[in-house]
Amino acid sequence: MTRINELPVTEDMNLVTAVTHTLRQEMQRDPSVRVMGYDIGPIGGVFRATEGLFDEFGPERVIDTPLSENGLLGVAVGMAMRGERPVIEMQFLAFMYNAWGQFIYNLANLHQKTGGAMKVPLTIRATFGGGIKPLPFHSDSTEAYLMHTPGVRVVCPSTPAQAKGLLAAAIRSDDPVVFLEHTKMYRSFREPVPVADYTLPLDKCRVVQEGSDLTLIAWGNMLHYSIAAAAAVAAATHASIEIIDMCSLAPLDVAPVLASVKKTGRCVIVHEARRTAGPGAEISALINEYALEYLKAPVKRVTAFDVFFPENQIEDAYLPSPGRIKSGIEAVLNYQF
Amino acid sequence: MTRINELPVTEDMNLVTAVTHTLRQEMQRDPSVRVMGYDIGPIGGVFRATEGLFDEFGPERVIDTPLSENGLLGVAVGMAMRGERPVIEMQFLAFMYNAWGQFIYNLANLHQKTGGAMKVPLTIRATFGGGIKPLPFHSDSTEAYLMHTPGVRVVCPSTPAQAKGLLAAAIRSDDPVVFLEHTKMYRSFREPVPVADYTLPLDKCRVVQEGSDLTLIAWGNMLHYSIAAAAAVAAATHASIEIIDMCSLAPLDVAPVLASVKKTGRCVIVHEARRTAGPGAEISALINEYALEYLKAPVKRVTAFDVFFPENQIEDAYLPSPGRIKSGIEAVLNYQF
Amino acid sequence: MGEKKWAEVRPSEDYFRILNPDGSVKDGAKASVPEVSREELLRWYEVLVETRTFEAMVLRLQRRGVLSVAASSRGEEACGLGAAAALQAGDWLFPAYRQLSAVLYWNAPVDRIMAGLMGNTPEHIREHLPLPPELPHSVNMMPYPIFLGAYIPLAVGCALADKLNGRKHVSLAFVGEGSTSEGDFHDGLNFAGVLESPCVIIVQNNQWSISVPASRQTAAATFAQKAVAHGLPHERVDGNDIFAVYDTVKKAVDRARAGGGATLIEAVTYRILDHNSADSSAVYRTEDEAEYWKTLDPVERFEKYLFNAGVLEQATKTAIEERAEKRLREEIDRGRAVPPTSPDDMFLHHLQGEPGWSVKHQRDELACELAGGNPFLDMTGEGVQ
Amino acid sequence: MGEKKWAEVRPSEDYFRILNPDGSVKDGAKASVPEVSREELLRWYEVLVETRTFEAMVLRLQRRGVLSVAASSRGEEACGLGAAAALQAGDWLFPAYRQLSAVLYWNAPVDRIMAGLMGNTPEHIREHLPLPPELPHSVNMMPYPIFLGAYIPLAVGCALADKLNGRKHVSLAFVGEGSTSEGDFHDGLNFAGVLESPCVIIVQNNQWSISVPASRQTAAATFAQKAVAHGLPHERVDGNDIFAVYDTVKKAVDRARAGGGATLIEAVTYRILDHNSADSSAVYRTEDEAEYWKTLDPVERFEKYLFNAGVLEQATKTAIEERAEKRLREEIDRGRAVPPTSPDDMFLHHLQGEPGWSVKHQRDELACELAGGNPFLDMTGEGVQ
Ligand SMILES: Cc1ncc(C[n+]2csc(CCOP(=O)(O)OP(=O)(O)O)c2C)c(N)n1
Ligand SMILES: Cc1ncc(C[n+]2csc(CCOP(=O)(O)OP(=O)(O)O)c2C)c(N)n1
Ligand SMILES: [Mg+2]
Ligand SMILES: [Mg+2]
Repeated sequence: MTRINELPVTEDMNLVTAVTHTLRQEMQRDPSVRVMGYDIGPIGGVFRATEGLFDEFGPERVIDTPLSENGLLGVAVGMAMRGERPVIEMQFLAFMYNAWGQFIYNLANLHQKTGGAMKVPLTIRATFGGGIKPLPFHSDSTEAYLMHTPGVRVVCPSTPAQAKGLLAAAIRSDDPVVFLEHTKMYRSFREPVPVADYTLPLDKCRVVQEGSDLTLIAWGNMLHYSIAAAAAVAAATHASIEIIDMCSLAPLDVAPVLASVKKTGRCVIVHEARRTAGPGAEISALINEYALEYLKAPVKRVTAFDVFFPENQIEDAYLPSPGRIKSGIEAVLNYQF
Repeated sequence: MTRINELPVTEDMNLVTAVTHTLRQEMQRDPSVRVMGYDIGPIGGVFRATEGLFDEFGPERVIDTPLSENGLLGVAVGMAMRGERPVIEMQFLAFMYNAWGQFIYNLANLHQKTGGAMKVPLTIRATFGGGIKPLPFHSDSTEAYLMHTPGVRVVCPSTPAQAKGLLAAAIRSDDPVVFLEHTKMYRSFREPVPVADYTLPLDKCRVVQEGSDLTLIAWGNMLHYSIAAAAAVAAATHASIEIIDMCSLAPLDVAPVLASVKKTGRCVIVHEARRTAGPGAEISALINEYALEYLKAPVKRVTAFDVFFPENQIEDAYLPSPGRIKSGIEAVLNYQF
Repeated sequence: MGEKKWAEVRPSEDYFRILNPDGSVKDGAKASVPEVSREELLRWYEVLVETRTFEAMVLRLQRRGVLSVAASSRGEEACGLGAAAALQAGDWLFPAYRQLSAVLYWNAPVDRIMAGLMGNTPEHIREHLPLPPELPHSVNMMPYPIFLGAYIPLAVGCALADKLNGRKHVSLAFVGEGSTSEGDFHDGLNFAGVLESPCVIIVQNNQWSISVPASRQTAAATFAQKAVAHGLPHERVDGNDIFAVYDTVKKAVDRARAGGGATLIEAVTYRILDHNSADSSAVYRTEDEAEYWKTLDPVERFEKYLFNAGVLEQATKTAIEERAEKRLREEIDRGRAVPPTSPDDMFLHHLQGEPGWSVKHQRDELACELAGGNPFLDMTGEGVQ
Repeated sequence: MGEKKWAEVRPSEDYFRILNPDGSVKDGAKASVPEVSREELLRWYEVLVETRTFEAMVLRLQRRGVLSVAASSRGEEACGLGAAAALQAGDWLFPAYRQLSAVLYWNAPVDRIMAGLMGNTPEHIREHLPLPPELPHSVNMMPYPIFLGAYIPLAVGCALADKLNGRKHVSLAFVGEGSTSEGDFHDGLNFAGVLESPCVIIVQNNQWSISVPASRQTAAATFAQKAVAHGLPHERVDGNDIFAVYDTVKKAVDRARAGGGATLIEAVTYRILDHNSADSSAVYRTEDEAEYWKTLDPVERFEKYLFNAGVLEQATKTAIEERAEKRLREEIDRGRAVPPTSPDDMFLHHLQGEPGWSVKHQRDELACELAGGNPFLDMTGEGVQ
């Protein structure tokens, strides 16, 4: 694994340009990488993540398909089992509900069903997450459905440089990987991204900031809100907050979470997903099972609510804000048995 | 709500005959109740749950359909929004993955989308659960996918008399309800079921046995294994175990769980579903959030494992057994901080 | 898979047409010109004008940031209108998002549509723009689906419910040609065939599914022939010819009402503007294409016919345009005047009756947060303070 | 929806046939009798005998409780075999569960099949019944899918991968007529048409989908015509006539291999026995029906032809039957002799490389439990003891 900061030449990229850059680099590296989906050809995707690839690589490498998520996924699995490395774009994560049959039965299960004889080296790039006030079902964060499904890896980057390393690793992985791209983050900020080729581990979370009083867990856009909230709390109280970027959602990177909570004794989990049976439930349950003795306060989940993603007028009240996260941190921090 | 034991005339029924009996009674009571699905007509379902209904009610009340779960669900939602009360049979819960689009977008969301103007009084009867060694994907327990979805009720009976009351309530409910029927339990035992018409609440769990040392939570077939395991532990240790039948999975009936755990300080959750992001995660997280002060030991989840339901030869090792549950109880019972 | 840019293949004109692009009646089609009263013809014209006016206003508002995203049916208005006009009060209409003309024909409240575009909840809109729950003497109108094709099975079931209860209503659903690739489309058609559901499904083939051309959506020569897979009758019409659409849909609707089952109709048209306000079609298609299709414009065509037939004259036209402009402006203002939706609305109408412990608790959390409190201080489940 | 019991509608015999039920060549079909060597004809016959013998053995074993559920292809054997014989080594075969003859033709290891029916994991079977990973000079065979129709898109993608890499292989997939109602079927066909995938999809229409008759599965007159929805060529053949199946599939396979794209073929046949060992078809259909179809039996028909043509005689027939019986008995015994699968196998092959903390921990839990320990004593995550 290369250390990113040892790669000197960088370019400023935002999340979406980092994705395009990585797709291009991987396609140049390996002719079996093919980008597939509807609207990914000449238009370069509705978010322009595949912009320019059709012109550069042509229609056999950048395959615009009919409008069926289930057909797309099934056909791509058929290609993947023959050694191709399809990277399919799920225009919005919620549209994958239409492909849930192919997702479970073929994408996730084929390797196991064939006793390891067949592999499915396929990447699903799916946009997800709220904040841009689009249409209903264009903001779903239903990564919990994926996490409850064996046979598939799920990762979620929160910075452009991380996106590059994780996407390259996803494409090169022989496992199916769901790569979650947060729509709100596509153009929210830029950072220097090394131009050379590198990967990051698909199964390791990332300690963003060390601390001793509380463990704060988040991913995607919520990581940035969490960093802001933690800074606000720290400014007021001098609390030392450890922040974990849970970029590896499946398999969940459990050990660093347990180690951190054992050290801090307090934990807040932040996510955009609905709370009940959401990703935070699993993390909290694991802490309950394996770090209970160390807990100095209840583990709180700062999340969206158990309702469908609401209309634009009120989506701000649905999603966790830095303020809501701050409340969660303060409640847990101030708690005394 | 009628008290079951005030209804004097009973008949011995097993789970599948109780289901048939209830369907017949509800169909006689209300002409808008229609049974739909593939193989539910003349053959009466592959488990014979609709046996005799086609002859009694004819093809407009018992509607055999083409082989598409997604079509079945979508068409039935269209009927339900017009005041029909379709009861559809999902031959096996896992086949509903093919209907996940219709499930979320129409079944679960239509009421909310129309601001309450439309209702979806539809019941999905789905067989689920392991133990009968059938084919792959015929034993899935993926109720967690359902629990993470708003707008739908999920119930799971563990006895024939309970099945009658819950199924009648599901059919009469104006909400969509998934009614989970455990295949292993279909013919595993009989009990006297009141012949008169009654319903049971869809949103209340059931305290099967009171106790003061540990709270044991289970549903479906696992409830019976849990009762056996608790009896074995009690016989050896005189521990007093409270057993909760979590028959109302969505919305989860949280208050009695918290009350029980506050009383006992110890809790074991049992399910057939995979562990990660499974139903037990939510229950454990809620305890962590709202009853941490009372906990005398970690909350343990005694579950199946995070893998696809395995081949027949080894399914016994996959599913929680009374022995495995007993180990879980003992571990939590004997724990001292 | 050889071409570098998806060249638009001009769709075959082997379809039913009554009105030529210049507004004249096609040779031999005289007999087919539907018998429609002068009043009704003017009503149609008014709806076309209203549709075009309203969509242009909305696009302007979108550009000014008043609403987040807007789509237009420019050039396709005859499909929705011709089909909707073939329905009767009590029937069911399942539009997609390019059939504004269909719902305007049946008097859908524009102020409410506007409030919806502004991102208010339906509950909230109902409260602030009260109206009898069903429009009198109207069809029943569904909101459009976000999941493409997802309402096709619903329409089939909806019609079946009528049939099973001896009610003589018909359900009519629209779907874009792109959306015919979704499984829902085939599921719906197959069930409609087997269960003999009294419904009509219209594929509004506007040649594009965002950036994907119809020729890339299927290898079938027409979308109409997709009905063959399900044993259903099918028709293919010039979707820019309101008479052809009306006549064909009317026959299908009448047949369904008489117990003759479902029909699939392909209406051949063209999406003149971008997919929606977030799209820029210049990236993937040429101007020429739209220019060609503008010569087939359904509104101008019908207008010429009306002038020729002496139904419309300049003064009436101007009056209709002015009335439309005025009414729509008022409706839009009324829609925009609706106060913001309250966040608490998000908790409404997921379940009837009790929403359950967690939702109740979360609702209290949000109320607490909005009141400036800390919603996470409940450590015992006894309630948010 | 009027009838009280689903009357079986005898399917139209408007299909391609070469061999009459009595084994004679149909008038005018002489030219179509495929040119197949005497050896190959005997090989076909042997596979038919083996298929029937093995399935009968398995059903007996099921009844004795040796395995949990078994399905049979009796009366349908010509579909799988005729199609499989049209493939070449290196092609890809996607059978459903009624094409045992197809995989036996290509030398699928019967001992392994038996071990699979006994509920062992593939890893375990491979370990105990070692074999080169690919059969030499064979086609590539997929296991059959449990989710009906789910492999149709896979086959389309598999063939596409060959095409994109200039490999001249063809993928051939089977699906029951009931399974054509699933979205996967249409998705696969539509993508095959648009992407010009070199594949052949065969609908083995055996008239029943468990208890649902073909006439209730679709309102289309044939399953072949479902191809029209996707612009694909289609054929309909007598599925009990091995020559008709072979000839038709061969042409489709050759066309696909030559770059001519996909074909849909309906093979009309009949499920003589119950759906599987858990079914009792007497509940929903009459004996007469099966009796009628027995007169069209594909094996007897082919056998008669072989006798007439002087390819087969009684002594050879007996020898083939005895050899099949003996070989299959041995294979079955070998399959049954595989020791039980170890529970730990359930953790294998979900992901490559590290399975993650939770799976690792759970694997240790199970090992601990099986060793008689208490797997829940780890309260710190440091590991199960
Ligand atoms: C299930 C689903 N997949 C994808 C989308 C995203 N999407 C919205 S509109 C559209 C194109 C639809 O094309 P078509 O059906 O031809 O309708 P048109 O826009 O041309 O009227 C797409 C891909 C969606 N809303 N739902
Ligand atoms: C997605 C899915 N739905 C339902 C089933 C249950 N099932 C197994 S076989 C079968 C009937 C299939 O009929 P058909 O496709 O005609 O094949 P046949 O058995 O006649 O060969 C059904 C309903 C399944 N395995 N998968
Ligand atoms: Mg379109
Ligand atoms: Mg069949």
